[in-house]
Amino acid sequence: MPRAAIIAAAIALAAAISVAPARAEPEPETVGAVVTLPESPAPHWFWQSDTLLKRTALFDGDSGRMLGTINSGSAGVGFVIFPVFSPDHREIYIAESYYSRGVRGDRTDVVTVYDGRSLAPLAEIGIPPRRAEYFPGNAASALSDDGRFMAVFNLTPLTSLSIVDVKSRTFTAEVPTPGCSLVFAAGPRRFFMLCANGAALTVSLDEAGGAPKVERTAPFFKPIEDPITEKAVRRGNEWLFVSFAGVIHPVDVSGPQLAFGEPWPLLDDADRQGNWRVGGLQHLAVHSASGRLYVLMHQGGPDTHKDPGTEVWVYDLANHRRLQQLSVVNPLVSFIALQSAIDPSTTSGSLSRWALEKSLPNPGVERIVVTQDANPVLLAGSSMPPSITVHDAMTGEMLREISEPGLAGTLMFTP
Amino acid sequence: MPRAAIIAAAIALAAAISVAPARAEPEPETVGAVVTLPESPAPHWFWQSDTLLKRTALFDGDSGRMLGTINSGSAGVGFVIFPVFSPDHREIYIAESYYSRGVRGDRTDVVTVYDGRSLAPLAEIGIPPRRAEYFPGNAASALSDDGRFMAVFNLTPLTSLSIVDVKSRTFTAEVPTPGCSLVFAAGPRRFFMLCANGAALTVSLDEAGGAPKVERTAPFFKPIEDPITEKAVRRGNEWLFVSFAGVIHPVDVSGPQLAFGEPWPLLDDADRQGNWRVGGLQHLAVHSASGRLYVLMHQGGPDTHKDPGTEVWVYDLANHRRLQQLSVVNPLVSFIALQSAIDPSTTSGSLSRWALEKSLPNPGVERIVVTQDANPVLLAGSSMPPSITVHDAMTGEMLREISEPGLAGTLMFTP
Amino acid sequence: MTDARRWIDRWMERGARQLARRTSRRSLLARAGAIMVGGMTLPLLPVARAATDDGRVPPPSDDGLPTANGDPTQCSYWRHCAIDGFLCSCCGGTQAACPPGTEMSPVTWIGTCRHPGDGRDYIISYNDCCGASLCMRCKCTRTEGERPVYHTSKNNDLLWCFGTKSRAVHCSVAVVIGVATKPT
Amino acid sequence: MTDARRWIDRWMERGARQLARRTSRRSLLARAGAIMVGGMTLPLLPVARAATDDGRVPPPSDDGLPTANGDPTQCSYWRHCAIDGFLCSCCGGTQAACPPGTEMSPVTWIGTCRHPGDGRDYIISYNDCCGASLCMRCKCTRTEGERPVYHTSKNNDLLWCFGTKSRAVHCSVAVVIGVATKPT
Repeated sequence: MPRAAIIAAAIALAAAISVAPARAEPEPETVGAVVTLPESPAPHWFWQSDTLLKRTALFDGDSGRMLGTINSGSAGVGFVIFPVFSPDHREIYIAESYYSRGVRGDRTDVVTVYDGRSLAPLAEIGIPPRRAEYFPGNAASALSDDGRFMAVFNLTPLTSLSIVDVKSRTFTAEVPTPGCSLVFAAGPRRFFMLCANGAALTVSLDEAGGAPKVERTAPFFKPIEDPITEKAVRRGNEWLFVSFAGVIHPVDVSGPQLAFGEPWPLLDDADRQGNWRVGGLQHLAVHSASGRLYVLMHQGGPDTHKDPGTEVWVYDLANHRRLQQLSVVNPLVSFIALQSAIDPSTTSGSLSRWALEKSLPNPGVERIVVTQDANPVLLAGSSMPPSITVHDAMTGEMLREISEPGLAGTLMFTP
Repeated sequence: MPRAAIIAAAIALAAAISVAPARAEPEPETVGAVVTLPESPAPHWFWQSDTLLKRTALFDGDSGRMLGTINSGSAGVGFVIFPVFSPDHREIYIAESYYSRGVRGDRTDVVTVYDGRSLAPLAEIGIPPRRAEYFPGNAASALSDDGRFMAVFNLTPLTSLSIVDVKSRTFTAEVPTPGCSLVFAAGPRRFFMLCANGAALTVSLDEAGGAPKVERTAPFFKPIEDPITEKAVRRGNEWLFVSFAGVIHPVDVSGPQLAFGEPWPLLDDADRQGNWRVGGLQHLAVHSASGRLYVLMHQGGPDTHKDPGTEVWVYDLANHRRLQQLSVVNPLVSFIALQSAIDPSTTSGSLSRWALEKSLPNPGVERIVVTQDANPVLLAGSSMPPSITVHDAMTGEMLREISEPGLAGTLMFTP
Repeated sequence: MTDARRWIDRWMERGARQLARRTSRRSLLARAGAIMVGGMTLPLLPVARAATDDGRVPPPSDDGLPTANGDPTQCSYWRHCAIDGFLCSCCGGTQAACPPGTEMSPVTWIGTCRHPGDGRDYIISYNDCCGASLCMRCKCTRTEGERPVYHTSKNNDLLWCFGTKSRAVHCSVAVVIGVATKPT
Repeated sequence: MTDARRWIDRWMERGARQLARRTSRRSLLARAGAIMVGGMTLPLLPVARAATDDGRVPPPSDDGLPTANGDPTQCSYWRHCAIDGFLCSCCGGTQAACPPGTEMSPVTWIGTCRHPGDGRDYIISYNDCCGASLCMRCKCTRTEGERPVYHTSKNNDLLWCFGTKSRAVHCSVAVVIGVATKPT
């Protein structure tokens, strides 16, 4: 990103934040000043969790700046760093695990409540030390649609949900969920999970977050033939899952029972001929207002469902038509260019950039996310090398690159 | 390192370790097998601590293999990972710091006793939560020459030493050491420290590790004009310190009082003309038997005392003559070559290696250490990019490179 | 589909047998087994009975294999066909033993890999070595036959450090625990 | 030598003054001051008295400076002449303010840097922002006038998170706290 942009951003931010020193007419500085974030997030803010740095970091897609971090978990446990955001943006809830001696000793699991503006911990709610540990941790926690109850997925390998009332700051129940895993929000008092036989399990709570009612649906996907991934996205009352073979399975959570929509394919015969497959660690993104679905695609054999994607295919959810095929920026090039401070605005810079593009194979990106405003940006991320590129979500054009986004990016979130 | 070497090493190791599966006539394998290290370390074993991975890792300089790791500290605290080794190699002692919630909560400082063969924790000894935190942490702990008492350097910014009896597993005393920092062993019941006015402070203990006697020597170096670094090495009863200007200050710890030897310069006028300076994070190494002193050198201006070194200069301690000037392997080239699996034994491999050498500037290395056997190896390490190269300590010839040595190497140690 | 079913069935049985034999944590495993069944439409042999039978086979010799699939420090090593983690062979262990200071998890995920030498399919137990932070050497992610988290026994995203003192995962081994006989 | 002495002397006094004024931890600082003196051959003004005097000056304007030494996200920014750490300007803070969720340490190390605009030497207080793990962006190590750990007040190896709830260091700021007048 050109330095000018950073400075502009710095000034822009300076206006927004409480303690920024006025740059034009400097006045004496004081030791102790700490930045506070504005009341509500800017449209292009996003978070990225990092398994190695044990944190989730807030970035501004417009300036490329990192705005703050929240630490979670200790070196040995707490792989899954999955922040959920209160609807009013006042609070952030994160399920965390700690050992008293880093990788050993006594284990403690908690849900920590963080202030949305100061990012400081406000409260800590103890939960059973049974949180599921998996990578990268999609669908590990969920907040009920009214923002009151948080569900945390446990696996020991027995599976269950821990329910927390984030308003009263209390742990209300642990719900055994035999054979079913992960957790998705499905109304003010309901969550659902995916089961190994292709069914869904709904968990309904009473007003106090207790008396859990557990119901198993009929199977709605084929777990052996063509399993769906847990890397789903939600648009309004509809969750969208994708299968290994690229079939979308919609799940409507508006009614008293889950309603399973007609599955539809992302791929035609030509695509399948070309061995195009869905892959990556966070391979679906949706822009609710425009009804655009973004899918991370690569060319590979069967069972390459974790392979990074070299293209993002965009679909219109209204008619299931493919609108665009966007190729992703080579994260290796982005990484090297930023590290060696190659300035694409100069002739030599654009030349060496071009040379890098030509010489380095594109390993692809692992995750995508889209912001929900009227002029959304598409964020594409890679862990090795660490890279995040910001794109116009409508045209796919790259707007900027974010340098040093972390060491081991796992999941991205929009507040 | 060529794969053949690894396999050879694997077989070699298989012979050494208890549970290695015989490769020639396979027999049924069992779940649960864990490798145990041999009674005593091999001559070219060394440890490297890593601030980001919160561990110290054992490597074999002959095979390039990593043999095991010990975790220490939590994400927020415990920067200094400084293992000390019992003379009989049975135990390893590490001062560690932990927070109950990673980067926050209650702090606990301990000395943990690890088994030299299983690397498992044997005991934990509580110490005051005042350990000094600094980077990379040279001279942070010391073990008395008889292996009984461990001293841990505290800074809050008040300075003191915590004394631990590692045999009885007890904390025996905290000794205030006003104005003096760091810690070096100086006999069975004595340690010394460096003071801001250029003096040394000796701390003597009774048989129980208590009743500390604290004495301040006369200044032996000029802290403002030409300060010495804390990155000293020990040969027998003599500690060797080097100053910013490259003057060696010997300190003899054999007598009842510390004896300060005649300082002698590493640099002649020509060297100074060429702006050669001592630099890096671990810039001295010594091979006791041959009396060879290794110094990490770079060309730079005043106050570049932390700049990485591009050459290792070797001196004969008998006559203070410079024996060799070895240039270090470019860590960037080593990193890229290993990551992209460039095999120098092939024509194309050696060609691309040559191309990398020519095209990439050498950032230099940050640390060196030498083994103490009759055929010693010199280890040269860099953090960014992570790299360790193994050299014949007599000729400087590179014997092998160690891939993926960690993320943020800080200090290297020989057991 | 039916075939696939039978495969899964067979793997899970063998997996359960091995696990039962290798660990004293019967109760944990009984429950684990039960839970896996909970979500499946097929029964799993009672762990107690399975534990009495012995199906151990020696691993095939890797002598003479090319480096690519004969070197346990390579991601392409034949046993690694469904591994996801850091290879213990690069972390102070071997393809079948944990590094010093770690503890092998008795619970595991199961895969089947073909040996390039004798062409037979072997059942591989991918056990995690636990009690230390990530090894960060020789990362290897292979997903042949791998299934999402809800299909627990076939998933390699999970940290499989269960029934160990610490849940911290360091690296993964690939232990040969049986031969997969073709469906008749 | 004598000159240098006087410089140190002056910096330390000013440093102590600022610190005293900026913090309520008088006792801690008194001891800190004492300790620094402990090893030095020169006296330090009693913190209590120092605290009554006010030497605050506005920082010089960076307008019109080239990016190299006018951009706080650059290691080469003029205030960073003796910094060692991650630049808070890259971590959600500014050159003088900590990022959200962190706490600025009241204790600090002191350097002096020349402003390329007005050519004057300013006294810079390098405070650590504490309570989060390493920022890992914009690492910057500059050692002009820096001294080893035993010379505590001039050392930047130390994590300067003292008197804060957590000793975890995240990034470092460079606050202008005074002007260094040339020795007369």
